[in-house]
Parts: sequence; structure tokens; C-alpha cells
Amino acid sequence: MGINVKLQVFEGPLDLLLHLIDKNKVNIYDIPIVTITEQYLDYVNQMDKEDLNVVSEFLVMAATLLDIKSKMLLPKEVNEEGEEEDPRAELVEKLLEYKLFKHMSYELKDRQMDAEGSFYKLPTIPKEVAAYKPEVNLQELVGDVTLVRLNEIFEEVLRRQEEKIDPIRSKFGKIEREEVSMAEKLVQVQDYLRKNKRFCFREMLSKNSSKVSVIVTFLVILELIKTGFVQVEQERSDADIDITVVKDPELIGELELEE
Amino acid sequence: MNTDRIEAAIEAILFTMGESVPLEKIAAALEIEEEEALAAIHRLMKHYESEERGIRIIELEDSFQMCTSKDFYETLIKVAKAPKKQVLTDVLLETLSIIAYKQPITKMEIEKIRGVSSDRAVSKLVEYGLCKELGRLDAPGRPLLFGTTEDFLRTFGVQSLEELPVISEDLVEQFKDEAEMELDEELEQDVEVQV
Amino acid sequence: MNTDRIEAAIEAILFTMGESVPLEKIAAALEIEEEEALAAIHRLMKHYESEERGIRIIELEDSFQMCTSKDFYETLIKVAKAPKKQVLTDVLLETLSIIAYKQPITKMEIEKIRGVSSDRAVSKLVEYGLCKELGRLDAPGRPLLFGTTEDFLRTFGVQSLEELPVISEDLVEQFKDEAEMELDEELEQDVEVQV
Repeated sequence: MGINVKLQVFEGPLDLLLHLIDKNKVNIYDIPIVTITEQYLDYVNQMDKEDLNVVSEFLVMAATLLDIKSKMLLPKEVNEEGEEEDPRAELVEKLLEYKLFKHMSYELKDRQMDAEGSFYKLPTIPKEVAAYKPEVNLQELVGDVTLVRLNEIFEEVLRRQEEKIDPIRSKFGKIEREEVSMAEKLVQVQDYLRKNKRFCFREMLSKNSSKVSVIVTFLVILELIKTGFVQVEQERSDADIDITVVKDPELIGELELEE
Repeated sequence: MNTDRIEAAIEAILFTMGESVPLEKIAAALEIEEEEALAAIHRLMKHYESEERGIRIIELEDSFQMCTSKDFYETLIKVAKAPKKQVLTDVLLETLSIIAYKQPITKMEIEKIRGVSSDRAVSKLVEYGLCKELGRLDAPGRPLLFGTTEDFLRTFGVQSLEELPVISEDLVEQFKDEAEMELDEELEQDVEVQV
Repeated sequence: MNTDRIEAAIEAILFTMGESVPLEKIAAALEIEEEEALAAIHRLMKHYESEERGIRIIELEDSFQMCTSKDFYETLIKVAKAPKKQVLTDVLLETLSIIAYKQPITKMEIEKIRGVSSDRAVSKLVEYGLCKELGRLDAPGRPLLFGTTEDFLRTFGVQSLEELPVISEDLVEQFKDEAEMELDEELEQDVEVQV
């Protein structure tokens, strides 16, 4: 019998991260990235996968966390001033900004409660006065806007609308929900590793990989790095990642994913 | 409640209601006797009168109403006459262009095109007399349909809607092509790395 | 017009209109300088407050409006319809606070701060009349810019945007300090997986 687990709903990845940081009573400037990432992935794994839009927003952050995690393992990059750069710095800034607005939203809520007690009244304009209601001067209102201008504005509206619609996807009859779990992906990756011993990350992505699928594949690779199945090399940050298999992929089956 | 507070409460009630309020109702809201309420109203009335205020309280058969003192009608007329600062903002122009080209159109369709709720913009255009309701769409919820007015034509100096500059099919196609091309480029980049 | 009469005239204007009236319009109708009108309004405001009357005058970004004193809420809901109250979820409040402090702001910028898509929240806020479109940003794609409305000020009892609770340097520092300290027990909420 399954247990009904109910997850607290977070407004987004930042909300969840702040919660984890609070819960672990850790310093926001010194986030224990391994622990937090683990807990974060734990939560995401338990999320209702029905709403892919929501899940993918959380997955993007998961990828960021794993990216930071891997950077923490590498020698620190040095900026122009010769200072070591903390891979977490950008995330910390984002978290602090988000926290600030969250705080302000509570302040606003208090204000709203205070302001609620007042009543207003509808206009009660005496007949004699209402008779003088001015006409709108349309000529003045319209000013130098011409029909041609109106036409241009409408064309711009059309252009924007066209840009918003993804012409490829809009031609699909319906969009199939794609289930991408770490476990399934791991099986696929294992299969790939049996056939290829040395390859690039981008090679292993299938042609129509969705964003979510790419992220999950990346997560799986990071897991394999951690557990010592593969080694990776990357020449530049924008170069492809070279992956070398260093441990028998058959043993992957014994791997326990944090799910 | 002391007498000052009763007066203030009555003032608040009459102000909010705007219309005439029966004495009975006032007394009930304050949980006091009608007599006590009446006395308080009378004190309040005198207060307003003696100070030559802009507001008056009048009595209408056991009901009371707060209204504007007649002395200031002249001033109010000036307020009413004062030209409102009216401008066609970007938002209004955009909404107007959609209504002009797509009429008859519902608010929902306008929202779909603009991607944002357009209630206020449509209301303003109707208030200005550039747009009007044309009837209701024969569909669930029977939503209102909007279109442009004769004043719209007059203001823009055209005889009929046919004179609106044409949006050619070509242009629409061109937009589609452009959008597709951009996407293709993106896809190509993706494919490149996969080879 | 002597000062008493100016005050009475302003009282009449604000009472009659019910809605907020810009200072500019009041001064124009009375044919006096805005400064003089403002001084009179402020005297009138004090008058109502000091006498603990049922009516108050509030300021909303250079406009003025009459309303009831909060003290009489309990009495007034017995006779008048309670003012419509928007229940704002945390998501809406958070989005609203970002818009309030960062306006004019695009949806994309809001999303960047919140880390999640904010389309629906922004649309809801526009629908509630708390936010509005301010125009479009002069940048590729010409994205819409959003800001708060007068209704926002009224709803949150704020006179002007400058009066918003300050995001002070102190507060920012405080957050940093907090972050540097171990967090208080009270911050911890038990939101583990609930069985």
C-alpha cells in the first residue's frame, strides 16, 4: 500500500532553496552545496511530474546546483583582480534578492490589513452639475495618430504574436507528455556506455531531446562522475564535454539513485 | 459609545451610503434608541450648517442623507468642465488597432492577441467613444463584441472601415516565415552539435 | 474666497466626486495656486483627524479622496456592503512587491527575480486593478512594462510610492547578517514530508 505523501508546495526553486537553507540553519554565504543539492533533488524527485512546466523550472535549478557542485571540486577560477571566485556567488545574490522581496511582500500584507477598514463612497453628482459633463475632444485625444500609424501598430502586434507561436510545435496535433525519470535515463545511458567508451556529451543526446531530457541526462552523467564510472574533460567552458568510461558499465545496475 | 463617537459614526454611515438612510437603520447599526440617534443627527446637522461647510445633511421623512451644499455647485461645475488630461497611451493605441482590424471582437480574443488582460483599455476606449459594444457573440457566456464607432471614422478622417490600410496576406506570411526561419536557425545549431 | 470657504469648497468637491481628485484639478476649479489648495486640504485633513470625526481624507500620489475612519468599520459593515477585498495569495503578493519596487518592469525581469514564470500572477494583478501596463520597453520584442495603480496605493494604505516600506540598506545588511548567523528556531518551519 502506498503512503499518501503530501509535499509542501513551494513557489519556485528559489523558494525551495531558501527553505532548505533555513531548515539546515546554514550560512547563505557558505551553502553546503552537497547537502543542499541532495535535499533539493530529493524534493524534486518527489514532485508531481504531471505539470512538466513546473518540474522543468525546478530542474533548471537542479542543473545549476550540480554545476556549482562540480565547480566546487575544481580549482577555483580567478577573476581579473586575482581573487578566487566562489561558484556560489551568483546564486547567493539571487537568493538574497528573492528573500528581500519575499520579506517586502509580508510587509505589504500587513499594510493591506491596516488599510482595509475604510469605506469609500460612489460619486453623488447633483443633476445641475452632471449636466456639465464635458465631451471628450477626440481630435485632441487622437492628436497626430493617423490610420497609417494605427496600421503599423497592428502589424507590430501581428509580428509579436507570430514570434510567440512556435511554428514547429504548433503544427503538432497534440503534445505527448514525456516521462523522463533519472532511473529510466540511467538505463539508457548504461546501454550507451556499453557501446561507446569515449564520446562527447552532445553526441549521446538523441536528436529530439527535450530540455528536460537533456537536463536529466546531465544529472545522470554527474552521478556517474561521482560514483566513478566515467571521467570527464572539457577544454573550454563552451566546448563539448569529453566523457571516458573508466569502470565497467555493467556495475551501474547496482547504483542506487537518490529517488 | 459617547455622544461624540455616535455623531462620528453617523457621519461615517451617511457618507458611505450616499443615499438617504432611515433613522431606524442608523439606530439599529449603533445599537441605540432611535431618539438618541435622532438627537445626535440633529446636532450633526447644526454643526455642518453653522460652520458653512461644503457638506449638508438633509432630512427626508425619517430618513437622512448627506449631500453637497448648493453654495458650491458653481465650483463643482468648474471641476466637471475642467478638461481631463486624456491621452491615447501605447496600450490604448494597440488595443484600438486590434479592435479596428479584428472587429467584431470579444475581450477574450483581444486578450489572447495581446497576452494580457485588456479590460481597462477596452473600457477606456468605449468611454472615449472610439469603440462601442456591437452586441453579443452567440457562444457560451454570450460575450460582448466590440467594434469601432462612427466617431472613430470621423476622427481619423475616413468614410468607412474599408479605408483602413490593408494588412496583406503576404505580410502575415512573411511574419510566419521569419519566425520559422529564426527557429530553424536555432534548431540547426542544435543539430550541428549532435552530429 | 477666504480660507474657510476654500476648505468648504474642497470638502464639497471631494464629497461629491467620491473618487480621488487630483490636486491640479482642485486648484484649477478654485482658481487658486496648487500650493494654496494643498495647504487648505492639509488643514481640512487635520480638522477631521483631530476632531475624531467619521470622515477622513487620504492622499494618493497628488490626488485626494474622502473615506471613512477605520474606527467605524464594525458599525459600517452592518449597513453598507463591505468593500470588495482581494485575497492575495503569497505568489501574487510576492509578484506585486517586485512590481511595486522595480517599476517599470517587464515580465521577464520579474521571472528572473522569482525564478519562475509569472505570466499568470501578472495577469491576475492587472485584472484586480492593482497593476497596469505602462507601455512597452524600447528594446527588441518591445516587451510590456508593468507598474502599480492608484488602487494599489489605496489597497495598501500608501500615500505614494515613496511611502512604500523602505528597502533600506539596513534591511539588506540585516539579511546578510542573518545569513551569517545561525538562523533562529522560529524561522524553521516543519515542512518535512507529511505522512
